[in-house]
Amino acid sequence: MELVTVREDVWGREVMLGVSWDLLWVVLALTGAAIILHLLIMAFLSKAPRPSAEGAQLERHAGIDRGFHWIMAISVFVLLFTGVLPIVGVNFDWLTIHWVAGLILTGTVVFHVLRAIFWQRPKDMWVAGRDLREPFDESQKPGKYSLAQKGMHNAMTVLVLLVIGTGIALFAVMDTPWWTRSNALDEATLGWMFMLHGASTLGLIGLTALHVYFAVRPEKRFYTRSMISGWISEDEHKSNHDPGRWSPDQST
Amino acid sequence: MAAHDVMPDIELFQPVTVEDASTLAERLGSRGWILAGGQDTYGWLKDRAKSPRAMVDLAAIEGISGIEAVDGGLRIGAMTSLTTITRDERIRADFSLLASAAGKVASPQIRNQGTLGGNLVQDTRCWYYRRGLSCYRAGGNICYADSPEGMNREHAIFGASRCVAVSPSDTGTALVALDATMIVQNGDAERRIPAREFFVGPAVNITHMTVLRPGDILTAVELPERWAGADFYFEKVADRNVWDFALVSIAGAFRSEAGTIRDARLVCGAVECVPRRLEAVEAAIIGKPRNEETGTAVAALASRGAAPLNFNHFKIPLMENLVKRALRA
Amino acid sequence: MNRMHIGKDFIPPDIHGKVTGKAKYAEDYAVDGMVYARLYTSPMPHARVKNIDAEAALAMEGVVGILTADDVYPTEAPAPALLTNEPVYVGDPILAVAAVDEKTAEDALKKIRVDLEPLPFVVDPVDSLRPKGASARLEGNIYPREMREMRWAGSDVERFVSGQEPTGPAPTEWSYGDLEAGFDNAEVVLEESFVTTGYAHMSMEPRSVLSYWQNGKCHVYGSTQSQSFVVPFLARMLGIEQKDLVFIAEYCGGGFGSKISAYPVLALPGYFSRKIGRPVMLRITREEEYYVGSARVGFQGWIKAGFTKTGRVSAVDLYIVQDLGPKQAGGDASSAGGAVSILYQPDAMRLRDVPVLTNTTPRGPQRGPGQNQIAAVFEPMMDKAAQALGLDPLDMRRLNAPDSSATLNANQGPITSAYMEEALLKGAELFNWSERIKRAGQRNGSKVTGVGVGQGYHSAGASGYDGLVRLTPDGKLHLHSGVGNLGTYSYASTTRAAAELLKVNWDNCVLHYGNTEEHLPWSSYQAGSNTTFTHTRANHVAAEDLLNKMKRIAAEALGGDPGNYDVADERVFDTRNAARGLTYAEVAARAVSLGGEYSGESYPEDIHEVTQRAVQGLAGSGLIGVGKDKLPVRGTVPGLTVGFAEIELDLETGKHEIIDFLAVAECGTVVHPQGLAGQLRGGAVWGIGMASLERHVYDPQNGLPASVGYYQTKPPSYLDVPTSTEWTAVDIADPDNPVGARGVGEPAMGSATAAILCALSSALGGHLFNRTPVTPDLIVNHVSGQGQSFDPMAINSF
Amino acid sequence: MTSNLSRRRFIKSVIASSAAGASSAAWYSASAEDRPAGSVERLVTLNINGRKRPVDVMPQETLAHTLRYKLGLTGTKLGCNRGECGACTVLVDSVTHYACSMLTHSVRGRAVTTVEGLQDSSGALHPVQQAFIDELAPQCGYCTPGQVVAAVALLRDNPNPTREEARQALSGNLCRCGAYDHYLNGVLTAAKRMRSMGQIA
Repeated sequence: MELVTVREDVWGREVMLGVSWDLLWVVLALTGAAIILHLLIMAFLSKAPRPSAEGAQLERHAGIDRGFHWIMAISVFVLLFTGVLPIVGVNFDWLTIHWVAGLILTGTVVFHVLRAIFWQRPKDMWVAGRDLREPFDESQKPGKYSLAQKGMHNAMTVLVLLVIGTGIALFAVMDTPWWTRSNALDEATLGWMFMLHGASTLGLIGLTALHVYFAVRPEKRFYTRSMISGWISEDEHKSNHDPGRWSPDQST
Repeated sequence: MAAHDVMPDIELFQPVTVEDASTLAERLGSRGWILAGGQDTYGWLKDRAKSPRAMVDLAAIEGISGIEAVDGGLRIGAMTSLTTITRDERIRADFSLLASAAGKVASPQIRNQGTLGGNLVQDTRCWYYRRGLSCYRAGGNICYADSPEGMNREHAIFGASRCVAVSPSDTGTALVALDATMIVQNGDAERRIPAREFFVGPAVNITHMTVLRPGDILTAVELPERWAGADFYFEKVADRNVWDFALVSIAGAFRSEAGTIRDARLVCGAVECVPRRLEAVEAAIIGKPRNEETGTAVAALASRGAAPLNFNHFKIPLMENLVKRALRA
Repeated sequence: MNRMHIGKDFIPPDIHGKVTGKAKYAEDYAVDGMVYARLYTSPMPHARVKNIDAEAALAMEGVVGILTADDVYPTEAPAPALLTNEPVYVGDPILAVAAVDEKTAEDALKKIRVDLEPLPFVVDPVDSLRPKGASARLEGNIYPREMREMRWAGSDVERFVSGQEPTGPAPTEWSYGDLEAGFDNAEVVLEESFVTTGYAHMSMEPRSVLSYWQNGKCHVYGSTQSQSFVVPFLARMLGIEQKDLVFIAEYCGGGFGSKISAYPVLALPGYFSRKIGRPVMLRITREEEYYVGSARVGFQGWIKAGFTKTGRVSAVDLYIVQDLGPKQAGGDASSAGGAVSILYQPDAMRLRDVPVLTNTTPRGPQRGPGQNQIAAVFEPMMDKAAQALGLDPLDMRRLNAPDSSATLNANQGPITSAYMEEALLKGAELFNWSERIKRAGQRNGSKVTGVGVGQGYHSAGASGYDGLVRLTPDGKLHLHSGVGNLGTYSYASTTRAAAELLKVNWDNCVLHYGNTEEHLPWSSYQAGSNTTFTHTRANHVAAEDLLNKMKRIAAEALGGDPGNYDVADERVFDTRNAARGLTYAEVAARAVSLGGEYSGESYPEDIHEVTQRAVQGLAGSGLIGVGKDKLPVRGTVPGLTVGFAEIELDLETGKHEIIDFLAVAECGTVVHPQGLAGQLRGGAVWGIGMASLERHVYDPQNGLPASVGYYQTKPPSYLDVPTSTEWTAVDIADPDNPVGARGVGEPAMGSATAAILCALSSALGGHLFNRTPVTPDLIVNHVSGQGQSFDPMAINSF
Repeated sequence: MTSNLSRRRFIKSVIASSAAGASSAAWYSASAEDRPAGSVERLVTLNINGRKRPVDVMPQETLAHTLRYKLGLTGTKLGCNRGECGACTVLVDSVTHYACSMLTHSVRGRAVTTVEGLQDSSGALHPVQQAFIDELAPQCGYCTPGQVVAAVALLRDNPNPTREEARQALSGNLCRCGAYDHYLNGVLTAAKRMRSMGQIA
């Protein structure tokens, strides 16, 4: 099975067409396997007592960030479905929805990046040396974000930036209300764009699946709640985080 | 590269039942090719621009050719030759629109061999695509025709979505105007698809011009009574009067009462990837007499929303003129 | 004058095979052990072959071998190459592969890897002339008889594309008379820019070729317009002596200028067969015929013409950028100038010509090369001038019509004879011009009537070629014709000049043609409408030689002076006593016994080596009449035609219908009425194609051709031409031809193109598109008042 | 046959074919003993010009290919091999078809007439052929066999065609020389002669 599909250009030379969509099934299989594996492991591990949600509520996510997260989540899902369904044979008028959602995603991402750099602490997401000890050392508790969360976030960041970047480049070969398509990109470059766009899409499919899986896991569900209502309880904070590295205020 | 010309190795099946044909086609999937009259097939194969592994020839199947009356309308087998259609008394009497359209297809020999089904499902004539280039329609990710200096005189002015190819079928235009129903069989299951939904544009499916999928066999077309014996108009404007595809064609069906139009269909060919119904015009002429004035008054509605390419903005006045003529006649 | 053959119809010997399907064209032959070649053609408009990997292909079962540029004769740009390592257009043959059947050969082509390096390319001459324009070939971008680089200043290009008087330098130029004075004397001065797209010949028979080697001789079955004329060139291509070439071209499925002499692929199977030791059949496909089959030279130009108060053409300033395609071509511009100089007899004229190479189909002569393009441009201008001067378009042409005192070209040389006014008047009467012209512009619903008259010219005759006739003891007159069988039947009709002089019944004539082994004399090329004039002369000369020899033989046998003898009823007899004489059979028998020059053991030195070989081959078989045409000819031999057209143009669809068409020939004495009718009507069909149908489209972004098949190039069909086409001829003898004949094949097209374009213009109130073809979209755009979608001077876009 | 049965046979044949490798011929032999519903035999007997002609026909073979290269009937010309010129026009059950654009396997059991089959048993020319000679209809002659066949078909349908009807009937035959007028004259001449012959008989 090829990783990329190849075709002939206008002069019969071989050029890359894009990622091979057979990989879609590989990605889905691998993700599924990973989830099943994790389910099994967790089933055998002795369950630690779950921290109570009672008590004071500490702010984890400001409303504006939660808003951003959910807008981004929706647009990513819209993009994945409008992009992938036609490939697997579900035909509908997808392109406009796809690029509009893409613009929304781009906007929110830009907003988030600016906010993270100037109004938040980007180093919250920085993977420091001691973070790496988390998996092996019970006593090693994370600051605001666990190593897994940082990993997920940073991987997402890379893929989203990649898919957005290539997506924007591909606007050149599309008719939009603002301009008509041109052949600015030669066929080889176009192939690269589609390959990267497709590859990052495949990555996002896997990561999104895992992200959703963890979001609904019982021991992590309070994080999901915090992404909806903003707060975690003192108990949850104490048992999952190192107050020395992260001490949130009481949420109002 | 070569100017290929001989038929490549390909398997041939000549089943005698639709079920077998459907089964074969489904099994073969993208490696299969349904063969009707073959007039759009052999070029693809000889050019090696498409390389299926097997042809499923429908010619030997009984019951999917010929014309029969069905409750006020007609049922025309998909394998009925275009010549038969142009000559059939019932069609000429009640649905002369289809006879006229079929009579304008290609050349006498092609009409003798070519079938209604084949004419409906034939592929587009975009010369870049026909050359075998891997454009959007061929599964690639580029359109050569809709490019800054693309030679796109014959291409679409409506409904383009990355691909700008147009529907080449003369009979398709007529059948949409006649509110025909396509009868499609898959295995033992039968689907009835309105002509208008039978054709799909690039926005929805950029590699296929119809809703047919592997295993689908177009077995017949039904003409409903609704338009039987109505007033019709068909005109095809092409560079040549033989062996040519429409630059723009128009099919009109009109029901008039007391000198005014009660119901109407106007459909243009070769302006979009599918036969284009001119609903705005249809709506505007209801209750008006079918004459020069009406035509002049509504013609502009026909081309509203047109997005011409480098070399085809002549299609705008041309289709407006054809609307005038359809209403004048 | 009461004639036996000239001016009468007859049944040419090859026609039976045509209607029964027994006629064998090159691809209809098959020989034992024959293998099939297929071509690998360039996917790029201009490239360099870096590597060819044919291993996988050669390893295939049934593949016999490949032929590349390294296996064939080398060529120097821009000469057409047989196979090339520098393809210069999409479709340029790079290599050929041979296999036991065509399918295997095509399968093999798919397995051959040709590594190509793209090079700069251009499909529009003007783009090549731009300051940073690309050159179609590494050696340069223009070809004024030698390859050079030439660019215009940006301002020159802008002026040209905006239709103003060109300021860009033109490498070739000729002129005569005082141009300024000419324009000063003019009442009306018109300036027009124009484009005539050069489109493919697309003969019905693709130029398939079969070759094999036998006893050291190369046998070639090909499709060419000419027969003997091909031999020296093909032998040179194959690198063999003429005597070692057996060339069979008994039938030719159409040429129209694209198969005049030996073209590269004609030699390909010969090379391939020599390399692999098997007979090789190369079947050319329709698409390949488009690629290697040649096309007309395209014109982008500007013209300024002055017309006096009375309607005389006082001065013409003509500037032409020629689209030569990527290879040798380009006589068209000066031919166009020549046509203007004779048809309108301007007091002063200048021609400037910029022959530019493009990476499009190779060009070559096509029916009236140059003359017919300019007919499409100048004739509508005549109408525009007539309108400005308030003259009738026909009178306008009569005023300028060439007669026998006419002169032409830069040197203002003389002509043999011309009766153009007679032609115009005869046509006008038959066509009822004075009534019809009143209908021009009449509206009937969405339709408008258009009426037009057009003129055509082509030089139509040469001299200095050989004739060869032979009388055999069975009393048969053998007519050896080196003329090719291109469909005009001139290979046969011209021999009738010999039968005429010798007063031999057609039933007693045996024709030899179409095969070098038939012992054929040296002949002119079957092109330029020249065969009728040239070979009635050559046959007459040979017949005269035979006649004199007969008289001498008779005098010797029966006494008296040869001058006393004459011929009748296939007898040579003493005019003083008709009873004393010999039958042709007896004369032939005596010639055989006499030997020497009588039976061809000896022959004049001045005959061509091809004819000498033919005579050697026939020596001893009868009485030989042979000779080189040294008859006087006082100047250029004009072939002239007039076309009259009435059309109905539908302003809403842009489509027009030709209601009536009349063609008038002014080609001296009519030799073969049916044949002439065929040429005039066929010319009309070609004229219709050029005026309104035939397309030649290239994508400037990638150099790909859009029109490679018939349904894309759009030659006229039955339903695109009038239901019937009328014709007539002036039929006044030309003094420099023994039977009074001149040629006419080519102008018949130009006059038709012109007549139809003039009719379209008259239907549109005098609007000139100054472009061919005028397709429905041009008309719809014009009528609807919206601009045309193409750049005004763009070529290869229609 | 029931579609289930045939479907099962089809599955077998697919297995056989994939085992048999790429070549179509191989697929054939492999699937020959248990072929899928409707797959065709290669050895067929054709009815050409009234004669039975046994011939080995590949599945993809066009009629023009069989006629020209297997039966030596080279009167049927290949002008374009795309159904765009008419030089390969033949009659199949008295109807004109482009031999380049139909499969030989689709004329099994049908009567094929080529230009070679138009002369009568004595070898006398068909009236259309004779008229084309008398009118000097052909020029280069390459399209002529197709024009002859199309004209013969027309006169069988319509012994007394108008010039316009003849023009329509022959419109699927291109003539690059532009001899259309002469062919139409020939058709009308032939029609007249055939009618008078008919009256005599």
